[in-house]
Parts: sequence; structure tokens; C-alpha cells
Amino acid sequence: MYRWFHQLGSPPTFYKWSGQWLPWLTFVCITLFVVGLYGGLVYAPADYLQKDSFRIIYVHVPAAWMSMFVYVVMAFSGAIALIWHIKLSEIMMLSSASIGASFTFIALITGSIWGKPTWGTWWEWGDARLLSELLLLFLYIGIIGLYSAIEDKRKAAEAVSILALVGIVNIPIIHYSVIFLNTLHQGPTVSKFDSPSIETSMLIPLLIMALAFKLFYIIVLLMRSRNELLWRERRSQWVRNIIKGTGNV
Amino acid sequence: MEIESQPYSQAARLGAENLCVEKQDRWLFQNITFQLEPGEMLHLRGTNGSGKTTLLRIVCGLTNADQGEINWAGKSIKQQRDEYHSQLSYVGHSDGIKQDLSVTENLKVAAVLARGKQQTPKPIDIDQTLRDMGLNKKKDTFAHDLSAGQRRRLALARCLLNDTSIWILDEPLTALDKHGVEIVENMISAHLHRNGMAIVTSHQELTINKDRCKDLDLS
Amino acid sequence: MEIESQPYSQAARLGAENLCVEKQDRWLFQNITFQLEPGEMLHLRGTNGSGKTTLLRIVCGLTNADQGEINWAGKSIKQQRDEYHSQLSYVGHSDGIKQDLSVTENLKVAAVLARGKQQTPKPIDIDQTLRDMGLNKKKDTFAHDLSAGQRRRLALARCLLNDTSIWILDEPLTALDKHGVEIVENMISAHLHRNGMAIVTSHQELTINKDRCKDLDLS
Amino acid sequence: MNIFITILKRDLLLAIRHRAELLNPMLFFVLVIVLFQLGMRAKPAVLVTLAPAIVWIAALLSALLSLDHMFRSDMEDGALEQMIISTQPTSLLVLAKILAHWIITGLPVTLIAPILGLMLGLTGDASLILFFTLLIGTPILSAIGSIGVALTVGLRRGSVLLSILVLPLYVPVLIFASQTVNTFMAGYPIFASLSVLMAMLVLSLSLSPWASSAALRMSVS
Amino acid sequence: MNIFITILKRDLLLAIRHRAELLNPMLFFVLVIVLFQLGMRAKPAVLVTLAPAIVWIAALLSALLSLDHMFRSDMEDGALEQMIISTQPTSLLVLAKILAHWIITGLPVTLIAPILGLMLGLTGDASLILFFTLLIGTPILSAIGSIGVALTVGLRRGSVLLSILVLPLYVPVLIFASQTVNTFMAGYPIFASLSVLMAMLVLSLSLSPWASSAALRMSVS
Ligand code: HEM
Ligand SMILES: Nc1ncnc2c1ncn2[C@@H]1O[C@H](COP(=O)(O)OP(=O)(O)OP(=O)(O)O)[C@@H](O)[C@H]1O
Ligand SMILES: Nc1ncnc2c1ncn2[C@@H]1O[C@H](COP(=O)(O)OP(=O)(O)OP(=O)(O)O)[C@@H](O)[C@H]1O
Ligand SMILES: [Mg+2]
Ligand SMILES: [Mg+2]
Repeated sequence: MYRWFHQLGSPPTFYKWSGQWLPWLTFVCITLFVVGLYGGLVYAPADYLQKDSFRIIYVHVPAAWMSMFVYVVMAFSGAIALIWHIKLSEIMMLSSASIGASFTFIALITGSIWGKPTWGTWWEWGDARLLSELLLLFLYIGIIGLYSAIEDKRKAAEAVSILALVGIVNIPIIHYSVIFLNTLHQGPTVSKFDSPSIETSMLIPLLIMALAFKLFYIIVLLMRSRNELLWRERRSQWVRNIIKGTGNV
Repeated sequence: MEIESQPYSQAARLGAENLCVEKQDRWLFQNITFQLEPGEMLHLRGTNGSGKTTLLRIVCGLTNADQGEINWAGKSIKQQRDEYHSQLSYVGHSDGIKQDLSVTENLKVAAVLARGKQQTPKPIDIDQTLRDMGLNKKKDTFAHDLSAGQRRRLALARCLLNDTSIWILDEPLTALDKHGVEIVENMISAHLHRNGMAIVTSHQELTINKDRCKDLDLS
Repeated sequence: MEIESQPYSQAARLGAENLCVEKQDRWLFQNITFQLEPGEMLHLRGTNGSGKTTLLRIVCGLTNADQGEINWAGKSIKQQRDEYHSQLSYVGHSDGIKQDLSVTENLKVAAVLARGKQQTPKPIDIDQTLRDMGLNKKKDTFAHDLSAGQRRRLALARCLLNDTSIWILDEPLTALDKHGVEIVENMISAHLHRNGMAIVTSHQELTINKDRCKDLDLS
Repeated sequence: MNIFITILKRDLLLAIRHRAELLNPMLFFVLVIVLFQLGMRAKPAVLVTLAPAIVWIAALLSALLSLDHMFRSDMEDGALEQMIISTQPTSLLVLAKILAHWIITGLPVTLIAPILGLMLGLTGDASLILFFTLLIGTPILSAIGSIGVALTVGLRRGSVLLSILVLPLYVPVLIFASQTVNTFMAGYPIFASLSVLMAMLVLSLSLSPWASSAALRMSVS
Repeated sequence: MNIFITILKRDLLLAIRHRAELLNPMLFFVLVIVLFQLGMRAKPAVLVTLAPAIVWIAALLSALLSLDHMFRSDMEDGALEQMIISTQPTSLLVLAKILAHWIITGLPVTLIAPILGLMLGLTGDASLILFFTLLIGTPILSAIGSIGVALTVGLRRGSVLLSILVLPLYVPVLIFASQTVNTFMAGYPIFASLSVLMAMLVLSLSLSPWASSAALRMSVS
């Protein structure tokens, strides 16, 4: 297990491996997107209460899920980078930050666009879920800001790993606060979209979209990591070989 | 000057192997290797900007080199941070003096940091050290009222008080007058005599027994 | 080295009369008097803490003495702050360099501060100055990436660029390597040759024409 | 004027060099407002009446927090000494620094305030008035602040003392400005209170450079 | 332990040397609260419901403002390097510094809060609960804050970036604490929320020294 890990962690292997997989992943991802969007926007019936406005769910919910997922991935690769000093996981973490921030941003925007017709307001301060999403955005911004503020990028990566780890301790706390506060203060909205059991014809496209989003993340992550890797290793032999167009990796 | 004179018990060989440091895509220095036996001093030379300060910080374990390692007593210092640091005193360009503490208070804090579990220094030790460094009249002055040279003396006083076998001094003679330079030279000589080791950068010459003195030129 | 060589137009006699400074109820120094003609240098000596830095700051008009006055061109400097300051460059223990500006940017700001209404320095002037100080390779480096000696050179470069007739230098040789020391000595010699004046403290000896050099010992 | 522009450019450059800095007063401002909301969980009807005060207090704190940078780093590395012994009148330098501070902190806050006003439930017109009070008011904060910093910059850890000195001077601005918006929302004319703000602006901009430069000379010596 | 006490004593001594410092977090705290009152001019009935949040936000800002001092001056004069190459575990030093920071800022604020609570119209019991939330909550602020400072202390002007890093981590504390007081005032039991606060305290005090010392090593190198 560790050996496998270590080998994959070696830059040239990773570069080669990811290069082989990328086209396939892209293909699958595009297919899923097409199917999911068709299912969601055309096939699924309009909601009897919300009419067609509910269809934004196919972007909002996957994006919201991804925003948290990416943070967890980031914190874990940060931990690995700190403990085992594996360059690759450092790169993964750094590449994840801005992707995660984008997902969070999308979730916030689509959520408030959705909120306007359903709740009649763009933003509801009292709701703990909106809040935790906003805080997540701030965590991401903090991470990106810290990384850009430290000039020595090796140090910056270390700093960001620490921050990401500290931040993840905060995530269950935020999560708890949601549950805890809602048992006290009946949140005016949360109950609205938690309870209704969703119809299968709506659910399946949603799951497909969620999968597509996840693949999309992986693809962007791989591409960004490859990019960063080439830059960092620009003076090593294997990168020179690639640039020259000669020789294998 | 009365400086303790028993040899250090924990003196051991200190060495660097193939240190390389890169700054902005260019090598600052490459393949620096040296060995220092107990009782020896390394005089680090080099033009301005040749990397002396950088090298000293690496030897202290404050920064990491891009390649290469520092060994002490046969092992890499990374595997024995605490033992190594308990034998180390470092005086850098910035001297680690708190402006709002008096001279004595500064020394007390420094001593506790360096000695740790052993006892705190007795007042006599501190008095003696201050006398050795020519600061006895400034005992209760706040550090921010000291002159540049007095501040340097205070920073150097730490080495005497801490009783460590490895001294790393970055331009110790900065701002010191003639008498101050003499004090430092005697201090280092006595330290080497006790089987201590020192790595010193200085653009001025130091009058130290040539037999005990190795040279390394970075430029 | 190519330094401008026309004599300064506004050079005038600088003097101190009976300066006394008291620190915590004791005289730091008393009745310091000196006269400096254009083309002369004052080498200020004294042990650590004898009051050299304090005296220099008084000469600059940054602090006031408890008694006595500084005269320039026959008048007290307090009556002609602006003219006096337009002829003055001061390099103190802390060097007034912004860490977040590049070397060139630092010099540009310094020059505008010093020259004021006259034109800003041409790029050629700045390049020339940097070359004179051996910093030409570091033109676009941020100041916080400079080594201690390089930073000192940058601070001293201000004097060359500002083209002022009075230089006040507090330990200019700090952290400079041998080549750096030579540069500074030549720089001062050329400055005196142009009828400039300098007040310099240094614990190291300066090789400057003895005829042009006055000594004042505070200790 | 040359010198004015040089110092202004220098300070802005220093701020841009830490790119994060440019964004930060604004972000901080947003965060403070969010904090209020979180802690209070007030009802929309209550919120509207509090909105001008909340925005203004956030602007005030944001100015206060960044005030210390105005002279401290220059003091520590000796750049301030160089400014004082320069040929140029110190008050002109101070004015440039006040302007730079405003561009870095006051201006972004002013620009983003109307949007936040809308978010807090203000009407479009009220947001506009809020914007104007900030436009007139934030430079006053920078100007008055400069005196406080100049007085405390010689102390090694003066930043909290600074707040104590400066806050009482900020209070009139805060009261007038938030009052102006409230008056407007209540449907009364606001010409009078806006002109008082303007008068404060003129007064503070013309007096504070002198006071600050005197204080600086004192702090350096 | 020797080292813990030495550093604690040193930091407190440094704070006392600038006597103003000791008083200032408290004064600042009072001023912020007064500002709220002035800017808002809220009715007493409204004020009571806002009181816990106002007090807590003031405490939070007061902690935030003084956070930067925790390591910056040690960084600038090289004392931090000396601490890192000392024989002692850095995390113990950090813990001492967290405690010192709390004694200087959190403790005075906690002690004065009940009085301010009464002034804002809270009942005696509610003020007492407010006091307890502050007693448990303010050390969390110091502990979490230390991580933020340790990360940003290497930057020359990181203090605003610091707020951005630290505030999202402060929000849960703020929400829970002010919620606790509100719950109490509404007549519900508060044992659960107090125990969550306690858990946060234990967690932050036991984890943050490690995170901070790792961050410090990074910042110094
Ligand atoms: C700015 C406004 C909004 C934000 C920030 C937001 C945020 C989120 C987040 C973070 C999640 C993931 C929760 C989790 O997996 O634990 C989520 C899920 C969801 N949101 Fe939103 N949301 C917003 C508005 C809305 C609106 C207006 C609706 C529809 C009325 C809505 C419907 C949903 C649904 C149905 C889910 C899936 C729930 C589940 O996983 O059980 N959201 N939202
Ligand atoms: N981030 C950086 N980018 C570019 N160059 C850098 C950076 N950091 C350091 N340097 C360069 O590395 C060198 C650092 O040298 P160092 O401070 O170790 O010199 P030194 O030998 O101690 O010099 P001195 O005698 O002047 O003290 C300098 O030339 C400096 O310009
Ligand atoms: N507030 C004060 N209280 C007591 N003594 C003071 C105070 N301020 C300064 N001093 C003393 O005055 C002297 C200041 O000397 P100054 O800095 O001018 O010395 P210097 O000649 O420049 O020394 P160096 O060669 O070390 O730079 C020192 O001896 C210092 O201890
Ligand atoms: Mg050096
Ligand atoms: Mg001096």
C-alpha cells in the first residue's frame, strides 16, 4: 500500500499516469453532463409547487456538496503533505483551493437565485446553512489569500496545509451548530427543503449531475496539478525531456 | 575576565555535507562541506551577499537547505533537535533583545530559554557575565536606552551565560569599540580552549590562535 | 568610479558650540565644540555608549541638545531648517530602507525627498550610483531580500545620489566587506575633494587623507 | 507637488505589493457586518433602522484597524527620520499619506457600502445617501486618525492606546453621518447635516496635516 | 514548567511596562459598546435582545485587535528565533503566550462585562450567564487567534489578513455564546450549549499550541 502510494507520489509516474487517464475521464464526464442535464431540464417533470424554478437544483445541490467535499480533500492532502512531505499531495491541496472556492461561490449564487422565487428574498441571515456556506467561502478566501501573501512558495504551502487542517476542525463545529441551533430556533427554511421526499425521476438526474460534478473536479484537479508539477520540476531531467519532445517520461 | 574553565562535557564534531541553496533560480552556494572538531573555530568569509547569514541559519536549524545536511555527533541535527539546540547559542544580525526589559531581565529570560530544566542562573552568574562584557553599569537600564554597541554586547553576553558548546556568531564585532573587540576575541579563545566550537562571520580580522581556526570562503 | 566632480555650490562652514546632553541626571557629554570647513571631515570617536549617535542626531536637527547650538553658514540651523536639510544626507544605525520596494524604487523615493523642487533623478544617475556601490545586479531585487551588507550599501547610495554637501554617517562600514569599505572611503575622499563635509563615526580606521580629517573623541 | 505624488505613489505601491491588502479592508468590513447579523439575528424591520449605524461602525473600525500602518513601519525602519530631514514640508508628506490611507481603506469601503446597504434592506435612495455620507466622512477618519498615529507612533505598542485617543474624535462623525441617513429615511431634509459633515471634512483636512507633522517631529526626537 | 512561567511573566511584564496596555482592551471594549449605543439609538426593549451580541462582538474585536502583538514584536527583534532554537518545546512557549494574551485582553473584558450587561438592561442572572460565556469563550479566542498570528507573522503587514483568517474560526464561538445567553433569557435550559462551549475550549487549548508552533517554525525560516 505504502509503496504504491509512494510510487504514485513520484512526479514522473503521476504525470504519465494522469496523462493517460485524462481523455477517458473527460469523455465520461461530458457524457454524464449531457445525460444529467437532459434528465434534469427536459425529462424530469416540473415541480407542482415551484414550477420550473426548482430545476436549478441540478446545479445548486451538486455544487454545494462539492464545496464541502473539496475542502475535506484539501485538508487531507494538506495533512499528508505535512506529515510525509509528499510533494504531490501538496500540489493537490493547492490546486483544490480555488476549485473549491468556485464551487462554494456557485452554490451561494445559485442558492440565492433560487431563494428569490421560493422564499421571496435573496438572502436570509437567520439561516444557519447559508451561514456555514458563507463561512466556508471565507475559509477558502483565507487559504488563497495566505498562499498568495507568502512569497516563498514552499513556506506558503506549509502554511496553507496548517490552515486547512485547522479549518477542518471547524467544519464539524459549523455542522453541529446547524443542528443545535435549529433544534432551538426552528429555522424558517431548512425544514422546507429537508423533508419532502424527492421523486425518483428528479432524483436520478440529480445523482448523475453529482457524479458529473465530481468527475469535473477530478479532471480540473489533475490538469492544474500537472501544470503546477511541470513548473516546479522545470529543471529536472524528465521535464526537459518532455519539453524537448524527445524521450519518454 | 573570569570565565568558567572546565571543558564542555557534550562537545562533539559538527559538520556540513554538500549544502546547496538556491535563491530565485540561481545557486547561492553549492556543495559546501566542512568539519569542525571540538576546540576549533570556523571563520566564514565572503563578499556581501555571498550567503554567510543564510549558511549560519541553516547550521542553526532555522532554515532548511535545498540539499545537504548538518551533522552533529554523527547524526543529522533534524533527528536530535532538542539535544542539539541545548548546546547551541546563536547571535544573528537581529539580536533578540526585548527593548522593554532591562539588561538583567533580558539575560534571565535568555538563560531560562537555553537551560531549560536545569536551574535558573544565579544572580552572581549574571553579574559576572555583565562585568565580563563591560555592561555592569547598565544593569538596570532598559534595552532601548542602550547604544548600538551596548546592545551588541548584551546579545553576546547570552553565549557566555548559556554555557553552550556551539557558538554561531554573525558579525559579532558590529558596532563594537576596540575594547569590545578585544573582549569578544578573548571570549572566543577561552571558549575554544574549553573544547567549544564556534562559527563566526566577520569582515574584520580576528586575532585568534591560527591553529584552531579554519577558514571557509563563500565568495 | 565616476562621481560628479564639480565642487558643491552651497558648501559652508558647519559648527557646534558648547553642546551638552544629559541622560538620566548625568551628563552624557559636555561642552562639545567643533568647526568644520568645506572639504573637511570629522571623525567622531568614542567608546560604546559615549554619545556619538546622540551627537549626530543633534547635528541633523532630529533631536535637541540640552544646551548649545549647531551653526551652519553663520546661523543656527533652527532658523534655516529647509535650506540646511536640503544640503544634508544622514545614514543612521537604522537605514530608512523600505523592505517592500525594490532597490531602484527605494533610491527614487529618497532622491525626490532630498531634491524636492528640482527634477527627479534621471535613470542614468540611479544606474550609475548603483554601479558605483556594486549593487548593479540587484537593481530590481526587493530590499528585504538583500543581505546586511547590501542593505548598507543601498543606504549609503542615497548620499551619492542626493548630491548634498553635508554627509552624516553613523558607522557606515557596518557589515561591509573589504571592497565595500574601499568604495566608501573613495566616496568620502571624492566628496571632500568637491568641498563637501562629512561627520563620520567608525570604530574601524578610515584611510582618508589626514590633512582633511579632524578627530573628536567623546570618551 | 512632485513630492506629494511620489509619497502617494510609494504608499499605494507598498499596499499593492501585498496584493491581499488592497482587498482586505473591504473584506474585513463585510466580515464585521456579517458578524453583527450572526450575533444579533435581528428581524428585518429592526435591521433596517440599524443598518446605517452598522455600516458606519464597520467603516470606522476598518479605518481604525489599518491606521497604525500609516507611520509605524516608516518609524521602525528609519524612513520617517529621512522624511523629516528632507527639504519638503512635513505637512505635505502627511497629507499624501492621509490620501493614500483613504484610497486604501476608505474608498473601497465607500464603494461597496451601497450594495451592503441594499442587502441590509435599505431602499436604493437611502443607500445612495449612505454612500455620500461615507464619501464625505471616511476622509475625515483618515485625517483625524493621522494625528492619533503621529502621537503614538513613538511608543512601541501604541495601537490600542491609539484607539482610545482616536475613537472619541470619531464619535461626532459617526453620529452625524448615521443621523443623516436616518433623517433621510424618516423623510426630512438632510441638507443641514450634510453641510456640517462637509465643514468637518474641510476643517480636518486643513488642520490635521499641521498637527500631525508637529506630533511626528516630537515622536522622532 | 519553569519556562512556561518565565515566558508568562515576561509577557505580562512587557504589558505592564506600557501601563496603558493593561487598561486598554477594557477601555476599547467599553468604547465600542458606547459607539453602538450612540450610532443606533435603539429603544431599551430592542436593546436588551441585542445586548449579549453587542458585548460578545466587542469582546471579539478587542481580542482580534490585540492579537497581532502576540508574536510580531518577538519576530521583529529576533526573540522568536531564539525561542525556536531554545531547548524548550515551542508549543509550551506558545501556550504561555496564549495565557498571557488572555490575561491581558480576555480577562479584563470578562470581568467588566457583567456591569455593562446591567447597563444595557440585562437582568442580574443574565449578566452572570454572560460572564460565564465570556469566561469560557475568551480563552478560545486567544487560542485560535494564536494560530492565525503564527501563520501571518512572517508577512510584514499581515494584520488585516489575520482578521480574515481568524474571523471564520471565531464565528462558531460567537454564535454559541450569544445564543446561550439568549436561550437563558428565553427561559430554556443552557446546560447543553455551555458544554459545547467547554468542549470547544478544551479542543482549542489542546490543539492550537501544536498548530501554532508548526506555523511559527514555518514563519521564521
Ligand atoms: C444562498 C442560499 C443558499 C445556500 C448558501 C445554500 C447552501 C446549501 C448547502 C451548503 C447545501 C448542502 C447541505 C448538505 O449537504 O449538508 C444545500 C443543499 C440543498 N439546498 Fe441549498 N442553499 C441555498 C438556498 C437554497 C434554496 C433557496 C433552496 C430551495 C428552496 C435550496 C435547496 C436545497 C436542497 C434541496 C438541498 C439538498 C438538501 C439535502 O442534501 O438534503 N437551497 N444548500
Ligand atoms: N528571495 C530572494 N530573492 C533573490 N535573492 C535573494 C532572496 N533572498 C536572498 N537573496 C540573496 O541571497 C543572498 C543572501 O545572502 P546573505 O544574507 O546570506 O549574505 P551574507 O553573506 O550574510 O552577506 P552580508 O555580508 O552582507 O551579511 C543575497 O545576495 C540576497 O540578495
Ligand atoms: N533614557 C536613557 N536613560 C539612560 N541612559 C540613556 C538613555 N538614553 C540613552 N542613554 C545612554 O546614553 C548613551 C547613548 O549613546 P549613543 O547611542 O549616542 O552611543 P554611541 O556613542 O553611538 O555608542 P555606539 O558606539 O555603541 O553606537 C548610552 O550610554 C545610553 O545608555
Ligand atoms: Mg549577513
Ligand atoms: Mg551609535
